[in-house]
Amino acid sequence: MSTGPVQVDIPTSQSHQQTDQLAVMSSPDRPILRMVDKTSLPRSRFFRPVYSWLETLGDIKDEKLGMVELHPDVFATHPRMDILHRCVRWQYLYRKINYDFARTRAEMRGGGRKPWPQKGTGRARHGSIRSPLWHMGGKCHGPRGPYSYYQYLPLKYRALGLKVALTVKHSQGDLHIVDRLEIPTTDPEYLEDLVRYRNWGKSVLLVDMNEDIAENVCEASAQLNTINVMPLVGLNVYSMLKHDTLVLTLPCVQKLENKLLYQDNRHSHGAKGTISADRDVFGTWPDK
Amino acid sequence: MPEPRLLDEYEHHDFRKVWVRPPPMPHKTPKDHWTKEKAMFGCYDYQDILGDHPYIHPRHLCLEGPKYVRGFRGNELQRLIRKKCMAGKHMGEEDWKNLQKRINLLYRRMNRRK
Amino acid sequence: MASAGKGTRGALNLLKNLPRVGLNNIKPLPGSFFKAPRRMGGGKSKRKCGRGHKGQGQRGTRPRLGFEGGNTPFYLRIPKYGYYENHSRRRQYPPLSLYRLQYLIDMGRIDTTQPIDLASLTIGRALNINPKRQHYGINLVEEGADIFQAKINIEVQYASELAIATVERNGGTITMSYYDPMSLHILVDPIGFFAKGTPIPKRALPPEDLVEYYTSAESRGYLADPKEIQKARLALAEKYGYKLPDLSLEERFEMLSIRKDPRQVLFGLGAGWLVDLNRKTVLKPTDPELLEFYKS
Amino acid sequence: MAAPFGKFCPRLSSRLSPSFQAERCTMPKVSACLCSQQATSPSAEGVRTDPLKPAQPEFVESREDFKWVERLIPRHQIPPIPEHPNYPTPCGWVPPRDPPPDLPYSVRRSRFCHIPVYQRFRKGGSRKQTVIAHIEGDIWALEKELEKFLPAIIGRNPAIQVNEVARKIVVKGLVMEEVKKWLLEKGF
Repeated sequence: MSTGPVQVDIPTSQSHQQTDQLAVMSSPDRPILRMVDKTSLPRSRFFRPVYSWLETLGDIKDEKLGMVELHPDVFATHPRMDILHRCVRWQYLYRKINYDFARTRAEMRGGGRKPWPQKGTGRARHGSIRSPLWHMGGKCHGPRGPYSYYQYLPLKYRALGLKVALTVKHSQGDLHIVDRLEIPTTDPEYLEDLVRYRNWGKSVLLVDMNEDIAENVCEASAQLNTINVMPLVGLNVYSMLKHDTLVLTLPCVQKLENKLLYQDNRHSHGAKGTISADRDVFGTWPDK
Repeated sequence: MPEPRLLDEYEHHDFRKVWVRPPPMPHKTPKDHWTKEKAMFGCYDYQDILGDHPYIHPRHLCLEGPKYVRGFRGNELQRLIRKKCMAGKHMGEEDWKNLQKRINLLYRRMNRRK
Repeated sequence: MASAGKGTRGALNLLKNLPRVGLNNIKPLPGSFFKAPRRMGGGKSKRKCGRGHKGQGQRGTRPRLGFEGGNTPFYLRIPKYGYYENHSRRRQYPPLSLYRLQYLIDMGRIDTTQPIDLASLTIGRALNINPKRQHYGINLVEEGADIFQAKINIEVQYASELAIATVERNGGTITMSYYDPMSLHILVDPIGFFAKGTPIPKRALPPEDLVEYYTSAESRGYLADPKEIQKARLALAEKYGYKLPDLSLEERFEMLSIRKDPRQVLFGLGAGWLVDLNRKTVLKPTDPELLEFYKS
Repeated sequence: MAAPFGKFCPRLSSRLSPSFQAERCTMPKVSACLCSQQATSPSAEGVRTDPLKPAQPEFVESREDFKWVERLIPRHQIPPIPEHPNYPTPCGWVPPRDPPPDLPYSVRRSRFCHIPVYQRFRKGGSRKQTVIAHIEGDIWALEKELEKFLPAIIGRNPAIQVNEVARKIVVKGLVMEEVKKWLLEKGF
């Protein structure tokens, strides 16, 4: 794919070819606009930043404004497909409630009387007309709802799921970084044309920093089913996989890296009766 | 819907034509997977990782269904005991009686020596 | 494909040429989900249903717990003895070794430029203290005495003689002090306590059986006479054969000489004070009645 | 009209709204109530307007002493390790070698900066295993080197499992200390 991501694939033992390759790719009209904090990178030649184009939604034509450096721990982690599955499964199940219910013989009306005598009728012996053997009888081992499928997936698994989903999107060329979500019109056709021209697939998820998303994009996407807008807080593994293409704004990238790397470098939450994450007296975690 | 067809073996009997129709298939309406609700499914599920606000456990984001099963998973006895505690006051006489009967039965069944 | 590479980068290169990952084509690791359920009494063989052949096992009529088939059971044969008498009320002191303390200091999790007490240890995640489990503080144990090198002013609840000697040999000071469970709750989670909006209470004095320990200079008790403590420090140095460093020549003499008031719970915050976390202020009472009440 | 985002998930977004959060995070205002009138007008007339109400205690406000409270705020993030004059540190910790060793694989340190080799006991403690985690690069190269290294320690051919998905190597037997030392010598 010609418009795919630029992955600087260097890990040869000679090392330090990175600067040469970068010099080839970056040019005065396409400068590197964002750099990763090098101190946060592990000292190993296996962890090098990855790169992506910075694009813009202002014009249908696919213009590249420059290049963006991405943290390898977020955008080039090991692609754990099983973690993706666990995350999606968790999202699907944890709020689900099953309302199926069947009455037992005790809860049905009647059935207290013996239908016919035990002996002498020539018929099979029965004690109640609501026995599960009977037509219109009670159900044994039936569903006893409402029943919740609630389960909890540990915070670190979920953070890893987000990283893997971002990695997969980036490595398959489905992650695009734009300067901001600004389009010139409120016409949904503009968005459709843009997506078609840039070959972004059938569905697109546009992610902005806050909940007050630019009006033009909101209005245009409200009339389209498969192009959706979401704030960064709402970003999740299910939506990323449901949509073909993910579009992030540049500030989103920084915040995503901060939030996800924080999960890598924190103490586990305290045991009961000691320091707890639930009790947040300052409004946020002090060092988050 | 398949077309009705004439069975071959009865073709030469002019007077007894048997038209056979295969059993009707269940009618399927095409699903729309991109309604606004479905397109936004799972939104905010990772708010405790990505959000700036204080930590909210996902358990507290389960807002559907009766209160005594929200964010709670247990066997039938545990669910019923929770129901008794949380919704017992508002139950009718019949329901209360059935609930008690069921709890007693399950209590005995679970504590039976195996 | 052949040059996909190894490890993560190889996997990512492989992903480039695969179909788009979506909800339709992810699956778990084989064997991690969906185990075939064990079918009891159903399926092909419904002969014994996993309960064995005949008897009590099959019918569920086994005798009561502890029954030994007619013998005098174990629980009646052995007489009682009070090994565990009052075990739920005994004071517990979870151990913290000198090695672990040195490790925490090396890793930057404990600040040695400030006096160390239980609050700074729990914030550095040194160990979990739970007053509900009858924890009364820390026992500083001597494991790692040979590698310990830090110069600290530490306050613990119990320490062995060698542990005391090790801290003092390096030019540090150590104090044993008693905290009642209420004060311990505050020490373990101070911010949670401030959020309640109640004034900091007075620390209680030690119970009768601990008075001797906390007033003796040998154990560096917080109620002991400072002159006696200086004598005991010299005596201990003589016993273990090291030269006691002169603290008054230290750069951090001021820090090393900070001690809490016997009725004070947290460093710098007195009894009866209120902390307002919203406005980031500390409120001190001026009412003479209150001052009288919170006087140490 | 542009639909605000909250329209799609109204119930959840109301949960996350600033007003709800403000309500949830409100701390008891006891101390604030106590000081609000008294502290701002310390020398106000000592007249009690309502004789039925008990007199509120007087307080002096101090912002300086809040520094003692700031020391007590729990840290959630693991602090960076300070630089030491020489290594190993008194407790025996050694940083990874810089520049990293030139090998086809690497073992990354854990978040506490330890070498990620762990012991694992399963099946009621009878299955004893050693796990090497956080392996990057060619995991099979590390496995081959382990196969050469381990027989001298355990006295037989080692049983090694390689988990390529989770990037872990599991060795039968308890050889944690030896493997840690071996990896440290390699420079990880």
